[in-house]
Amino acid sequence: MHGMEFDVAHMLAGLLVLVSFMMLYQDRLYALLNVLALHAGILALSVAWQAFIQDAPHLYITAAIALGIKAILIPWALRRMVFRMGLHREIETVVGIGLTMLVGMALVALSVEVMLPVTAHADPVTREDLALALSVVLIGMLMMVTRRNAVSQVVGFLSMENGIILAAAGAHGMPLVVEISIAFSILVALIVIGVFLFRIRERFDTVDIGALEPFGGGRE
Amino acid sequence: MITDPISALLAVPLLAAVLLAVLPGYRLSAALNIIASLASLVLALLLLFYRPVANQYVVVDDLNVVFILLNSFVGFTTSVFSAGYIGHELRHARLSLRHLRFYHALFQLMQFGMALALLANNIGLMWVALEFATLTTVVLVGLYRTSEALEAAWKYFILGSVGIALALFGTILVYLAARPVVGEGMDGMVWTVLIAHARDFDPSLLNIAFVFLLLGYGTKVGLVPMHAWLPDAHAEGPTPVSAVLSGLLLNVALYALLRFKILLAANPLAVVPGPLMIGVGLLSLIFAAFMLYRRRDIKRLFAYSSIEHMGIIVFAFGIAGPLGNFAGLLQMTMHSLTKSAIFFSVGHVAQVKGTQRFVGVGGLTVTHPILGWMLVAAVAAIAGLPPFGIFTSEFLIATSSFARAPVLAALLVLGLLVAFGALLLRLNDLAFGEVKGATERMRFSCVPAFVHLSLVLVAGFWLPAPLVGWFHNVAALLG
Amino acid sequence: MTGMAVIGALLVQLVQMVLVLAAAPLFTGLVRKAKARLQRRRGPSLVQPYRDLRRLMGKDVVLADNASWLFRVAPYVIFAATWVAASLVPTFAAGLLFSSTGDLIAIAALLGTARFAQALAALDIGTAFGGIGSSREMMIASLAEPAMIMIVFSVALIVGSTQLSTIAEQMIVLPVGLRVSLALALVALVIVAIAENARIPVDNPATHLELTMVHEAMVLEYSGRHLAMIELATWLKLVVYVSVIVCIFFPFGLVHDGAGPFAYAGGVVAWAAKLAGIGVLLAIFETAIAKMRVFRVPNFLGASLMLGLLGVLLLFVSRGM
Amino acid sequence: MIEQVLLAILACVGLSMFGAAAGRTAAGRLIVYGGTVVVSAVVLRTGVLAIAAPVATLTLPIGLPGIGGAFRLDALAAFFLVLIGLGGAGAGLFAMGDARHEQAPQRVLPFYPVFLASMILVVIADDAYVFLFAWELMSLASWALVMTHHQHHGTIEAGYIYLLMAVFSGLVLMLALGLLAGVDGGFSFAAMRVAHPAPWAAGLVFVLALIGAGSKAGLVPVHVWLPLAHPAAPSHVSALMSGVMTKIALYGFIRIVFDLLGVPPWWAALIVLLLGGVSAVLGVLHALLERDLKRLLAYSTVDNIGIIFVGVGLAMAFRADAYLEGAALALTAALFHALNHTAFKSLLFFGAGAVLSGSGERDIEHLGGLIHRMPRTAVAVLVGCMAIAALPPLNGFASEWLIFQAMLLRPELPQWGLKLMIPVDAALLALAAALAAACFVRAFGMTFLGRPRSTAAEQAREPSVFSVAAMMLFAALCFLAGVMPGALIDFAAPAVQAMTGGRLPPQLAASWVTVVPVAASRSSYSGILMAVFIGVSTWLSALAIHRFASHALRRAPFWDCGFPDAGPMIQYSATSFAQPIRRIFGSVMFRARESVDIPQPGDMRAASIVRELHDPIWDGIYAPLARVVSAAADRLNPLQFLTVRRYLVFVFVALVALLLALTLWQ
Repeated sequence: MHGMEFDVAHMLAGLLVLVSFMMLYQDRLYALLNVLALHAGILALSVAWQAFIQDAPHLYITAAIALGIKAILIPWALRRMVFRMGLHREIETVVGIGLTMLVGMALVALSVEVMLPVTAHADPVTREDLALALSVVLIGMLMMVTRRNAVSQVVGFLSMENGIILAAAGAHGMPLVVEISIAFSILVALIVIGVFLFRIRERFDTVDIGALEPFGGGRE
Repeated sequence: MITDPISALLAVPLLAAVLLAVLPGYRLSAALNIIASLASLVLALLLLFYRPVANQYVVVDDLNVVFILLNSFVGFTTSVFSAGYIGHELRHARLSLRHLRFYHALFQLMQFGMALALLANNIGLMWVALEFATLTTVVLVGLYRTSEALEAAWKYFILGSVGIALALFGTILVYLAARPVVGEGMDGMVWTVLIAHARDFDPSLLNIAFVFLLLGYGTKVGLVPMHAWLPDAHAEGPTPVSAVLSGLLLNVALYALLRFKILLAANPLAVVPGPLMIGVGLLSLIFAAFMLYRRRDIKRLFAYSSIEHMGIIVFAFGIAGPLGNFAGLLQMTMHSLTKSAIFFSVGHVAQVKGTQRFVGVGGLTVTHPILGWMLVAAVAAIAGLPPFGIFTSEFLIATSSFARAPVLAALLVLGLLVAFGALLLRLNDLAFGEVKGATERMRFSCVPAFVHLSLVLVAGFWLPAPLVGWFHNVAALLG
Repeated sequence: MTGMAVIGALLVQLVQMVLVLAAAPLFTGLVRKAKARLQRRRGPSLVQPYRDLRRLMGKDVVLADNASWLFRVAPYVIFAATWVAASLVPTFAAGLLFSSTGDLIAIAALLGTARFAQALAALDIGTAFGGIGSSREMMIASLAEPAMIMIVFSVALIVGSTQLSTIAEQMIVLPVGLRVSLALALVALVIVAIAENARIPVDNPATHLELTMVHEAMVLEYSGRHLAMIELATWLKLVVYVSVIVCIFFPFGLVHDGAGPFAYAGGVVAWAAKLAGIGVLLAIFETAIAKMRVFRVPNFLGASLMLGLLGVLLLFVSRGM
Repeated sequence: MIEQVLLAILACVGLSMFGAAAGRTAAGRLIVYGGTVVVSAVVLRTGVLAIAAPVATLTLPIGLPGIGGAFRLDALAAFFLVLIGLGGAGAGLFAMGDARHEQAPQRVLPFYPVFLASMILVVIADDAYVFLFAWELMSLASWALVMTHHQHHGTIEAGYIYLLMAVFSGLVLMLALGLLAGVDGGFSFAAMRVAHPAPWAAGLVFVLALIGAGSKAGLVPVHVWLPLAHPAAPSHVSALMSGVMTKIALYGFIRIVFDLLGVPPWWAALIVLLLGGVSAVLGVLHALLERDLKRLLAYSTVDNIGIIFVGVGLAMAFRADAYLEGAALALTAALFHALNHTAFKSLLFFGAGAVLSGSGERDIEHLGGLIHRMPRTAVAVLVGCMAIAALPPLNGFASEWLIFQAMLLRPELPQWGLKLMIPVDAALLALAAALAAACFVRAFGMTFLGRPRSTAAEQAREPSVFSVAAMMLFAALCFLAGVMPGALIDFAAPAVQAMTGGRLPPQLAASWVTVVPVAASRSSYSGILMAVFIGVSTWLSALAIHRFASHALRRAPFWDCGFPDAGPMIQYSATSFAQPIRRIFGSVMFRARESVDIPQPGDMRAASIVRELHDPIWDGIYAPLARVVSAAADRLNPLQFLTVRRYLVFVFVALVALLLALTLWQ
């Protein structure tokens, strides 16, 4: 394992975490979508880099998917959706941005702490990569639970899943990565379509139960 | 390739799905659906006697053959039930023929997904298959296109997707734990290889992996606090789908969880999964028990009872030991049989009464004696009363756990009692008291439910020796 | 024992049964006489009760229209049960032939049978008074019986037996130090006896003011020979209780079986004397105090129950067992 | 012999299937009930033969998977088989006649034989699984029977509380047996007998067994289901439930505490004695204030169960001090009273059933004068009432007398707690006996004596010959058991010896007329002489009267205090009969209040008296529990209405928490 390759991989992964944080403090939908694109782009880069250093060509496909679908297609679709459905443009948060950031920090600390005892003979790359990937996943989830409107939750899910792909790509010689990334892209596509079709606007989450009356919860 | 029963078992539902997607006409497709399910049942029976060698992708061992058999059996009875059920839905124009093709195709696809998940010898493949099965059920849940159904499907979909993600992360971690030992490439995901080398895996990675897998697959199992999708999905989907969800999909997810539990159990240094499972199990049991009280929708009630039972089962596997595991397996089997029987009966009730709310149903034993008493028997069975099989497993769980951990067993019993209080309360509303709702005659057979119940009844008295031996092997496997 | 002895014992037993039966009216007559004297009246003659009996026997029975067979059978059952109870109590001779038939508990229960029959008979006609009477009678009994059992307990714990003959024999040779609990038991038993025999202050045998009476209310519908049986049974019951008290607490002069005829005669005399003494005491007591309201009776009987319990507990202290 | 019993069980299953098929026809009814009579007779015979015979065991490949089901017929089981046989035969015979009044036979016939079978199965079970299986099956079947008249007011509530408590008892026993079975699951009773649990475990098992079996037997404070469920069922089922099922619960308790557990500590005996005494008094007080005939009987069952458990508690106390003769005497008394209770309580329930189907009325305030309309029933019920009121020479007295004799052995005990507890229990028992007398004077008087208080009572009809036969049979039984107690004491001896290790001196051998539990100088009782004496002296007195007194007899209206043609409503009513008792005991125990409203002269409204009673047990224990559960349900229910995001929050929190826990663990 060559030091430089290691550093680059490491740097890219760290970058991904950084961008996740950037997502957390966005308060405009469009800006958020831009950051999402950036997030996916960096993911594509790091996957490609992994493909290079493990000389595992199939990973290039994953990278391409990441770039093509996640960095371009989906942000574009979401943007159109926001435009079409006239969602209001700022993101309603449950807890304040600052607090969210702090929690995010804590999550990163946690994931490092969790991965620390992983013994050395699972090589360091994996360990560091995993720590970062885990923090990306956790932050993505944090995003999902602290944002009120559908689009930003989809974004949260996407970033979460980026973290997973990162981990998968980082795992040397892991089979089925491509299939998995494809499966995931389909999944995300379905979600986006779902948001679009079902016209699930802010109703995705409302504060008062009353608005849910005709819905599943309200049935009871 | 059809000579090989495994690939046949996978091919049959796929072909059937394709056919059903194109074939018009309700009778034909229903019949085909039944035939296909019957075929897979036969093939599953074949697996009992002829067990092919494992390859990188599929395996048949003691653990999954039970589930495959159970799956194909319940799948078959459900297809029989759904023929009558769907006919009624058509007559009352709740479904169009187009929906129907869709429905039948998806039904078979779901069977395919579950069969693949069970047969998979590859944790990645298992994951993919399980997700596939989940997605098909998502669509089936939303079949009626009512706003409630869509809401339910959406909830299911979102929570399911998060679960998918977590489970995948766990799977990756397992691979990473395995890689240093078994080397890179496909082997790192092949179950048989993994279990062979499990003792040398990096324990800390396995621990983290299990946390993610527990939450990820636990979402599918419907464990509290990841359970939210389950009641809605059961209540809003077509009844055959509810039956399959409770009877099969939960089991398959639990099966996936068990695979990894075995993996951890095989590693001396890894954290014992027991406490985690016991905790989650008790939480699910007690939470569901209290949630049963305020239900107004019949199917939702029994959905919560499924959560309750999943809690009991996970508790049993957490207690482990030969008795605990045995009881857990028995409870899984009995629960899928009984719960699907309940959903069959409930489906009939909803159809004769025209509603699945409690307010509209009453005095069934007066108006529909057979249906009513069948429901009474089924609820008695699900509540763990003799002479039905669940009594056996709950007896084993309670007794074996009380000797080991009195406090936990006391909590378990408390949960069981609270849950029983709610079930009985509702049962009285349904089966006794003054007659409520329409008294339309039944135009369908109770045979599937009846078959299930008689199996459960027999199990209460006597289990065939091979089955017992089999359960014992698996229990030993589960450590 | 030999056949001769058996016949002898049987003879004694029969004699005492007859004796008790014969003495019962006289005892009541005595009490009435004494009371009258204490109230400065001449009062009826001692044998008046016998005359009453003859008169009642002579009269015809006036039976309510809706009286059932139970109403007509009851008097005989009441009498029989009381008489059997009487035959089990050693009056002048201990170790009677039949004494193995029942112990103190059985005697109390036999009187209970009589009471049961009487209470039912009172309800048979369906009048208000019968109801009042039997309801109150059962209420009193329900409090008197536990007290009785407590007395049996303290006695039985001292002498280790519930068999009256044995008790009597043991009581004569009693270690000092148990007197306290015995005294308590005695008081309790007296209270029970007063309540069970419908004496003042619990009930007034002489009254006919319906609302205050218990026993008389129950027999209100009876007449003629039936009334005769019931009256006789009532008097008999009084003698039974007195004999029990005497036999437990003052067993002096009690003859043992197999003694000579003169000894028996002595026993009879002693018993008669004790009876007379208690009769006078009873008369004085009844003249001295007034009847109490029905709902103060529970406290009265409760007191006796408490005394009984206290006696039992004191036994631990005094005997440390 | 045990095979016979198993065959009997199978026969019952067959009967129930037949009943499900041909339930509506009269012939089907007769066949099913007749069949149960035959089965019960067989079981009775087996029990009688087996009690002195050596223990028979049998293991079948059914039951717990891989382990199989063990069955055992020993002396104790045989004794209770006799109980079941008696009760079952009587109930079946009565039902052959009475069931023709049943509106919904198809709801009774399928379950009745199963109920009988399950009780038999409990008794011969020899491993924890079969035992609990039968135990809960018994509950389930009897629940179905309780729900027969589900459209009557209150039945559903009764059934609900009943099955809930029954399942509770089953689960508690499950824990007890699980603890006895130990970690590696020695579920067979044989294994439990040899395994000696640690003291704390023994104590725990005892407490669980007391709660579990007690709540099936109807021991205060877990008795609340009994007065609701027993009356709701059809009369012959009530008879079976009160007369036999409660005894099966007693069997469970004896089997676990005396046979499986070894010797429990003395404080266990103290608890049993306390609960027994309290049950006796509370039960009979409730009965005394009750208007509904069948509920009255149910409450009196609580009373008698209390008496029986006092006997069992005494046996435990003596056993804890290794005073085996004492234990034998006490347990004999308990078993004897259990048998007697089966006899007279079944008889009384038959009587209540006959009254109910003959007049359609079970509220004693609306009955009266039935002795004229239903003479045979009246005679039988009178015997039952005298027996349950513990009057010599009937059986009730004999067994209570034995219990008192056992109590008088107390000085042998070293523990002060017991020394002080037992006299108090004696007082409580005496109180209960006296109150029972009052209670049944009231019950019989209001039902059969006086004048009819309603047209229903005026038109009452005598039940069919089967029912009368059943009642007469049990009346005879009460008498025989009363006059020949020695025979029954000797009969129960093997069971007692098996449980306590001690045995009483054989009674019949010594002198066949008298019962001498300990020593002749100490105490003795002869039911037969008692009966003979009473008979003879009654006869003598009657003879004398007819010899010397006038035979003249005039019929006339009763003394009406000068109010002409007073209607039946001026009779003393049941409520007024109970008033003194209510005032003395009720005001403290049930917070009884009465408010009388007498209108002014000239005011047309009817005078009224309103009385209210509170059940301290219900208000104190069950109502709060119900409130807690429902409050919890209400608190949790909103979790149903949350939104997807909030559910995701749960998942997220769970994930973070688990990861955190993991790091802390490492």
